[in-house]
Amino acid sequence: MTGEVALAVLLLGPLLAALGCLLAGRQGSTVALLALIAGAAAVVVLWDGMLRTGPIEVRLGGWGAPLGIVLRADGLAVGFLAAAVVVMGAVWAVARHDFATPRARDVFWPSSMLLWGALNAIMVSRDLFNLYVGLELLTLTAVAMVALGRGPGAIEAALRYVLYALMGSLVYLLGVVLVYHGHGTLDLDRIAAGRSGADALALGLMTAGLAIKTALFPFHAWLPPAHAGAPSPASALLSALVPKAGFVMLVRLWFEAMPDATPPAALAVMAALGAGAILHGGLMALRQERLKQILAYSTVAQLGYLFVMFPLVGGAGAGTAGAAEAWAGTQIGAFSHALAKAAVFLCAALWIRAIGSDRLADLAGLARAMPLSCFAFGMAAVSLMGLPPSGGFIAKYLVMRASFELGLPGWGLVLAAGGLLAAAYFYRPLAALFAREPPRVQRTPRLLEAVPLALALAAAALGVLSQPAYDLLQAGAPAYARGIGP
Amino acid sequence: MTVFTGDPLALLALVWPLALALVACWPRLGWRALDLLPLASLPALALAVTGGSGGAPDVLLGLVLAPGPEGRLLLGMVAVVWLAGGLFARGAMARGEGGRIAAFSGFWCLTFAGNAGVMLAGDAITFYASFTAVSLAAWGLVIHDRTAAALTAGRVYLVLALVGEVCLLMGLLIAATAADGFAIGAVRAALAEGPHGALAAGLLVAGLGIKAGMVPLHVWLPLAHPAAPVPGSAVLSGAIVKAGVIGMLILLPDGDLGIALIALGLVGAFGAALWGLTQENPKAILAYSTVSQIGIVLVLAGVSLVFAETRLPAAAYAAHHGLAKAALFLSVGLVLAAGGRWRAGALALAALAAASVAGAPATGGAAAKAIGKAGLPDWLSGAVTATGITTTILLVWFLVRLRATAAAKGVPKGGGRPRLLLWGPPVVLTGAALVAPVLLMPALGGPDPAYLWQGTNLVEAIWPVLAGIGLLVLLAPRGGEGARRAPLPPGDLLTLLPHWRRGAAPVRQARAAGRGLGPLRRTLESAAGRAEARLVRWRWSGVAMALTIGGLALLSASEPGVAVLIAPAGAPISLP
Amino acid sequence: MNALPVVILLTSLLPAAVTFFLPQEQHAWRNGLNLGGAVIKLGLVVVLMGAVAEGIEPEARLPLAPGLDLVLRADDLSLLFVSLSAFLWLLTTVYAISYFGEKPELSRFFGFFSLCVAATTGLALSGTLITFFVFFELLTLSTWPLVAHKQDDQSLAAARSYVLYALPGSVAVLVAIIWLEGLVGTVAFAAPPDLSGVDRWSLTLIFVLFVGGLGVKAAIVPLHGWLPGAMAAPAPVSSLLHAVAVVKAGAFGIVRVVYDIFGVARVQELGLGTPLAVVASVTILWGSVRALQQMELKKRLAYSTVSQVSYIVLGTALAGPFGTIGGLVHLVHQGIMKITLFFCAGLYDERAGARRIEQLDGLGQRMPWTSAAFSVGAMGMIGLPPIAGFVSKVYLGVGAVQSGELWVLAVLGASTLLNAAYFLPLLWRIWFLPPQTEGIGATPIPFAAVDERVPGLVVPAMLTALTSVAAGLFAASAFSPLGWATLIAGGAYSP
Amino acid sequence: MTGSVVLFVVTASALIGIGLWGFLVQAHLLRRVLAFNVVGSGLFLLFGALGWRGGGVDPVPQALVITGIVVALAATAVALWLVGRFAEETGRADLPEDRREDRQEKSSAGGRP
Repeated sequence: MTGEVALAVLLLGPLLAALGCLLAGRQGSTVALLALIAGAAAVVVLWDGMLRTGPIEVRLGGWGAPLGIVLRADGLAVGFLAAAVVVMGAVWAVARHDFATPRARDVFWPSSMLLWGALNAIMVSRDLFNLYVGLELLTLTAVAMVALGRGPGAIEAALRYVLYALMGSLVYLLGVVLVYHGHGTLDLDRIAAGRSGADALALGLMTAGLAIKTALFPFHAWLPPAHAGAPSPASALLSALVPKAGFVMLVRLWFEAMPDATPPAALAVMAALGAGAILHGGLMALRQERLKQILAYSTVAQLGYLFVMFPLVGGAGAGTAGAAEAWAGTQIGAFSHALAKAAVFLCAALWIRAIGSDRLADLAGLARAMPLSCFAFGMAAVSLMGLPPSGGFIAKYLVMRASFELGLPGWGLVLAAGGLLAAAYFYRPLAALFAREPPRVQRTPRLLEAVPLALALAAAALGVLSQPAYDLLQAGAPAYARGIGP
Repeated sequence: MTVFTGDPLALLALVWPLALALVACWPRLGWRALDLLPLASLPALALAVTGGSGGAPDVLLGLVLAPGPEGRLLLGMVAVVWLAGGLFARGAMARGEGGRIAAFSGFWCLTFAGNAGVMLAGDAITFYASFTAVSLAAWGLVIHDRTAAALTAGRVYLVLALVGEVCLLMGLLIAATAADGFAIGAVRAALAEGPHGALAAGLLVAGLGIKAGMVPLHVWLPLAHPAAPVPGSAVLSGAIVKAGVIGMLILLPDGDLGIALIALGLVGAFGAALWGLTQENPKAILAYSTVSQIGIVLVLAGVSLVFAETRLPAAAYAAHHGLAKAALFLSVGLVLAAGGRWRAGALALAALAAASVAGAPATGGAAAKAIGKAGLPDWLSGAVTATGITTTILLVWFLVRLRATAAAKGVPKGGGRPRLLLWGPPVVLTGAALVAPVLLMPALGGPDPAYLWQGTNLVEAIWPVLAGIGLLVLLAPRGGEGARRAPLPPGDLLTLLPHWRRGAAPVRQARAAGRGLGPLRRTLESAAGRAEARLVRWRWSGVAMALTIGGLALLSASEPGVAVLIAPAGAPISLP
Repeated sequence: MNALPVVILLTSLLPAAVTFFLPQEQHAWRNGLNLGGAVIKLGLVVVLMGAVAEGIEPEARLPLAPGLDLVLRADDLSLLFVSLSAFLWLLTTVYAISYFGEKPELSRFFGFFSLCVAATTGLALSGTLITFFVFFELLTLSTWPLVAHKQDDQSLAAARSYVLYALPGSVAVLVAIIWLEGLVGTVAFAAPPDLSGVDRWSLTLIFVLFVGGLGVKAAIVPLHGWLPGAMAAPAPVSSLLHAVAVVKAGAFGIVRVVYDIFGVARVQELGLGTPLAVVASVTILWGSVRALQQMELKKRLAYSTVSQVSYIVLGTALAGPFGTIGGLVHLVHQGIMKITLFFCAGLYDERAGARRIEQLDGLGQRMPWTSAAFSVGAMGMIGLPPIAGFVSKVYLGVGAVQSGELWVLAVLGASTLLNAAYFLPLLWRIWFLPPQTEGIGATPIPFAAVDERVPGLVVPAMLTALTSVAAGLFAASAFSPLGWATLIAGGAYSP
Repeated sequence: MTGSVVLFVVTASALIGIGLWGFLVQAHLLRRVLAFNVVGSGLFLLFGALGWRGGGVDPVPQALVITGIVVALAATAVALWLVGRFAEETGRADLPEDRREDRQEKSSAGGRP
C-alpha cells in the first residue's frame, strides 16, 4: 500500500463504510470495524512512509492547485489520524453494546463513519474550501449524534449546537471569500506565497468562525450541554476529536497560510482566549454535579491549553528550539487529551449503563464494584491534569519550558494553574468513586472495562514514548516550529 | 571493623552492667533480679584497681575509655558504693513485688553503667552518653516506691535532668566543634580558647551542676534522695551526684570560671547545711548534707581551676564523701531494721560515718580535708574548716532525728537482729570511708598520714566538731517535739513557686510540679491550637506560604548574602 | 551494570502492575509477589551499593522528548535513600501482610503500595530534575489511594487535604524546574548547572519555589497541614508515609536542590541558608509543641514527624560538612525510628484497641516486645544515646556551631526537651501505670485478652528498633548510615 | 471594479447584514434558520462578485458556490429536522436562553451553560 492508497482508504473508506452501515442494518458495527481496521492499516502505512520520505502529497486526478485538490499528510495530520483511529476503535468497542435499538444504530454507525471521514479529510486537506466542506460534514454528523441523546435536553443541545455551528460556518466562509478575493486561490501554500490587504480581516473572520466550532472561550457555550447530552460513546468522539478539527484548521491558517498576518499581539490574544478557557472552563467544571458535565467543561478548559501555543510558536520565538517544543508539546497535548478524554467518557458510558446515572452522588463507591474502569478513569484524569507520567505531562512540560525559554513565563504559569484546576475538578469524581458505599450495579463485562483502560494507558504511554511523537510532529512542520532542538 | 582496642576489662566494665540490665528484663526472674545487683560493679572495681584503658572505634562516634587519675579514683569509689548498695538491696528488698523489683534492678544496672561510663570516658560523646544513662535511668530508682512523694520527686528530677542533658550536650557540641574532635583534653582546651568558649563552659556548668546538686540547681536532690528506697538513696547521694562532679573536674578549663564555682560552692556548703536543719526526715537531712558537701567539692574544684592545679584533691574529697554518705544512707536502713542493742550499734555506726563526714580527727574525712586544703589560700582554708561546724550540727541533728524516727517506728519483728546483708555493707563502707583516704593521702597529693596526728592539725580537726556540738546544745529548742513549729517541706527553692506552696497535699504538689508553668503553657497551647486550626485551612496557610515565600524572596534578594566560608575545595572533612 | 537502577525500579513496578489485576482471593500469590519483589530489591540494592562504593555510577537513560530524558542514575546520595526504602519496604510488606490478613481490597492496596515504593525508588535514583519530578508526582498519585484506603469519611477527608496541599506544591516545583531549565538547559544532578550567568532574583525565586513546593511534602510549617490528618491511613501506610515515602521525598528533594543544583556555596552566597534554617527551626519547634497537645497516639507521632523531618532540612541549610552529614544521616535515622513507632502504634491499635494516649496504660505488661521497640523509637527521637537519633543531633549541633549559627543549638535543645515532654509520658503510661480495668479502645478488648502473638507485626518493629540502636551504637563504623553520609558529604565538599 | 460588481457587493453585503441581524435577534428558531439562509445567499453572491478577478470566467468560485449551496442545504435540513423534533418535544420553537421570562430564572440558577 502506498501513501496515495492509504490516503484514499482514509478518506473514501469511511464514506463507503457509512453507506455500508446504512445498508447493513444490524451488521453496521461489523462494517464499521472493517473500515476501522483498514483505516488503522492506512495510518500505519502513512506514518511509516512519512518518516521515511517526509510528508506525503497527493494531487487528486493529477491536478494541482489552484483547480485540483491537494491532500498532504504531514506529521501533524498523521498524528491526528492515528489518534482518531485509536479513539474510533475504542468507541466502537463500547458502542457496539450501547446502540442496540435499530434507530440509534442506524443513526450512530453511519454518522460515526462520516464523522471520521470528515475528520480525516480536514487533517489532510490543503485547501480552505475543502476544509470548510469537511468541517461542515463533521459538524452536521456531530449534531446528529448529539440529537441521539435520550435526555430531554439532548435535542435542545443539538439545536443550540447547530445554530452556533451555522454561525461559525458563515463567518468562516466570509473570510474564505475575502481570501479568494485577495489571493485568487484557496490553496494554503499559495496563500502563504503572497499577501493581500484583506488578509487581516479574513484571518479575523475565519479565526472567529473556527473558534466557534472549536468551542474556544468565550464561544464555548454550546459545547457542555451538547457533549454532556449526547450518548456517552458519542460524547467520547465529540469531546476527543471534533474540536481538534477546528484547532488544526486554525493552526494551518495561522502558521501555514498566513504567517505574515499574525503579529505577536494577535498571537497573544489567541493565547489569552486560551487562558480564559482554561480558567473559566476549570472553574465551571468545579461547579457541576454531573460527571459528564464536568468532563465537558474539562474539554473547554483543555482546548484552551492548545491555544497557549500561539505566541510561543509564532512571534519572537519563531524558529527556536522553544518554538519547536511548544509546537510538539501542544500537539502531544491534543493527542493525549483525545485519548484520555475518550477514556473518561467511555468510563462514564459504562457507569451510566451500570447505575443509570452520572450524578456524582450516585457514583459513590463504584471503585469497589468496577475497579478497572475506575482505575482507567484515574489514569486518564492524571493525564488530563498534566501529571507525570503521561502525555498530558509531557505536553505541559514542553509548553511550559518553551514559555520560560522564550521569556514569556506568564503563559506557562497559566498552564500550571490550569493543572491545579483540573486536579480540583477531577478530584470530586475520584473521591466519589472511592467513597465507601458500593452501589448496586449491573454486571459489566471486564473486557468492556478494559477499553477505557487501554485508552488511558495509551495516554500514559504517550508520556513515556513521546520521542517518536516529537519526531513525527517535526515532519512537515512549518519552519517556525522546526527548531534545531536542544 | 575493630571491636575494641586496649584493655578488654575497660570495655567489660561498661558492657557487663548493660548486659545485666538486659538480663533483669527476663520476665521469669522477678525479684531474683536483685541477685544481679552486687555483680554489676565487679569488673569496674577490678578496672579501678588495675587502671586499664581501652576503646571501641566503631561504637558511637569512637568510644574511648581512658580515665584520668580523678576518674580512676572516683570509679573505684563508685564501684564500691554500688557493690555495697547492691548487697544491701539484695538483703533489704528481697521478695518484694516481682515486676517492680525487676524494673528496679534493670534501672540499677543501667544507672551503674552510666555512672561507670562517666568516670571512664575519654571522649565527650562517651561522657555524654554515659551521663544520659546515669541521669535518666536513676529516675527509675527514685520512683521505685510509687508514693506520691516519690512520683513528685521523679517528675522534678526528670525535668531537671533533661534540661541538664540539653545544656551539657550543647556545651559539648560548641566545644567539640572548636576542638575539631571529641577527645576530652581537646574539648577542655577549646573551652578555654575556642570561640564561644565561655558560653559553652557556662552551659556545661549548668548541665553538670544540676546533676551534682550545685546550688541553686540542686532543688531536685532533697526531693529525690529521700524518696528512693534506701539502697537507691545511697547510690544517688554517694555515687550518682559524682557524675556531675567528675564532669566538672575533667571538662572545665582552668580560669576565672573557678571563682564562680567557689562562690556557688560556699553558698551551698553553708546554706544547705542550715536549711537541712529545718528537715525532719533523716534522709532529707542527709540529702541537704550532700548538697552542702558538694559545695565544698565545688570550692575545691574552683580553686584548682583558678590556680590551674591538679583536680585530684577535689576528687579525693568527693570520693570520701561518696563512701561516707552512702554508709550513712545505708545505716538509716539498718537502724530502722534493727532493734535493741543492734539498733544502738547501728546508730553508733552512723555516728562514726557522720564523724568522718564532719572531718573529726584521724578519720578519713580529716584526711580528705587535709588533702583538699593543701592548695587553698588561707581564707578559703578557714572557710572549709568552718564548714565542719555546720556539717557537725547538721549530722548530729540527723542522728537525733534518726533515733527519734526509729523510736517512733518501734522494734521490727524477729528481735531486731539484722541480716548480714544489712549490716555488712554499711560497716564496710564506713570502714572504707575512715581508712581509705588516710591510706591514699600521699598518692592523692596530700601530706603524709602522720600529718593527721600532729597536734595543731588535731586541734584544727576537732574544734569545728566540738563547736558544732556545743552550738547545737545551746540552740536546741527546749520543750520537746510539740513546741517546734511545723517542719518546712523539702525542696527549699522549689517551695517558692506559688502553686507549690498552695498545694498542701503531696498529690497536688505532684501535679503542680509537673505542670510547671501551667498558665503560660495553657495560653501558648490554646494560641497554637487556634493558629493551627487556621493553618490547616488552605486559605490561611496559602497566605502564610505566599508571605513566607515573598518575605524570604524579598529579604534575601534585597541585599547580597554574606558569603559564608565553607570548607575550601578539596579540604578533607575531619571526623572524630 | 547500567541497567541495574532500572531493574531495581522494576522490582517494585512489576509487582505493582501485576498486583492490580490479581483477584482479591489470591492472597498467596499477592503476598509472594510483593515479598519476592522486596527481597530481590534489597539484594539488588546491596549489589548496587557495592558498585557505587567502588566508584561506578550506573546510569540508564530513556529519551522522551528533546531535552527531556528520563535518567536513572545511582550515586551515593541516591543509594542512601534507596537502601533505606528497600530495607523498610521489605519490613513494611511483612508487616502489612500480617496487618491486613484477608481483608478486602488488598489487590488495590498492595498495587498502590508497590507503586508508591516504585515512585520512591525512582525518585531516589533520578538523575535529572525532570525525572525527579516525574517520580515525585507518581508518588503523590500513588499515595492518595493509600491514604484513602479505609474509605471512611475521615480517610477521604485526609486524602483530600493531602491532594489539596500536594498538588500546588507540585506545581511550584514544576514551575521552578522549568524556569531553571529555561535559563540553563536540562539539569542533571551529576553535573550541576552553571548558574553564574543567572541573576540573583531569578535564582532566589527559583530556590524559594523549590523549597516551597518540596516543603509541602516535607511538611515544613506552615505547609504541614495535611500530614497529621493523613494518619487516618492504615498503620503500614502511615509507617511508610512518615518514614520513607512522602515526607522523605520532600526532604530528599530539598537536599538534592541544595547540594546538586545550587551548590552549598551559591545558596550561601544568595543568603538563603539562614532563612531556610529559620524555617526548619520554626517547623521543628512548632511540630513539637503541637505534638505535645495531641492525645491521639498516631497524631502525636505525626506531629513528631513534622518536627523531625525538618532536622534534615536544617542540616542541609546549615551548609557545613557536619550539618550536611547530620541532615543526611537523619534521613535514614528518622526513617527507621519513626517506622518503629508507627509499627508499634499499629500494634497497639490492632491488638489492644488503643488509639489514645490514656489507653496505653499498662500495655507494657501485655505487649512487652512491642513496648520495648516503641521505647527504643521514642528515646531515639528524643536523641538519647546510643540510639540513632543521638548521632544526628550531635552532627547537627556541631554543624550549627561550625556555621556560626549558635541559635540553632538552642533550637535543638528546646526540641529535645519538647520531644521528651511528649514521648516520656507515653513510656510512663505503657510501663508504669496500672492497666485500665475495662476494655479499652473503640472495640473493647479485655486487658487480659491483649497479646502480641503476631510475629508478622512484632518482628518488623523489633528489627527496626534494633537497627536504630545499631545505627547509633556503631555509628563510627564505615558501614553505618553515618559512614555513608560522611562519604556523601565528602563528595559535596570537594571538587 | 466595474459597476455591476459594486452592485453585487452592495447587495450581498445588505443580505449578509440583514441575515446576521436576524440570526442574532430572532428567538424563533425557524426565523433563525431562514436568516442563516439569507446570509448564505449573500455570501455566495459576494463570492461570485469578489471572485471575479477579471480575465474571463473563473470556474473556481462557481464550483465553490455550488458546493457551498449544497452544504448549506444539508445544514438547513438538519437544522429544520431538529427544530421539528424540538417543537414536538417541548411544544415551543425557541430556546430557553432566548426566552425573556426564563432568562431571569436561569441566570440566577447559574446552571445554564
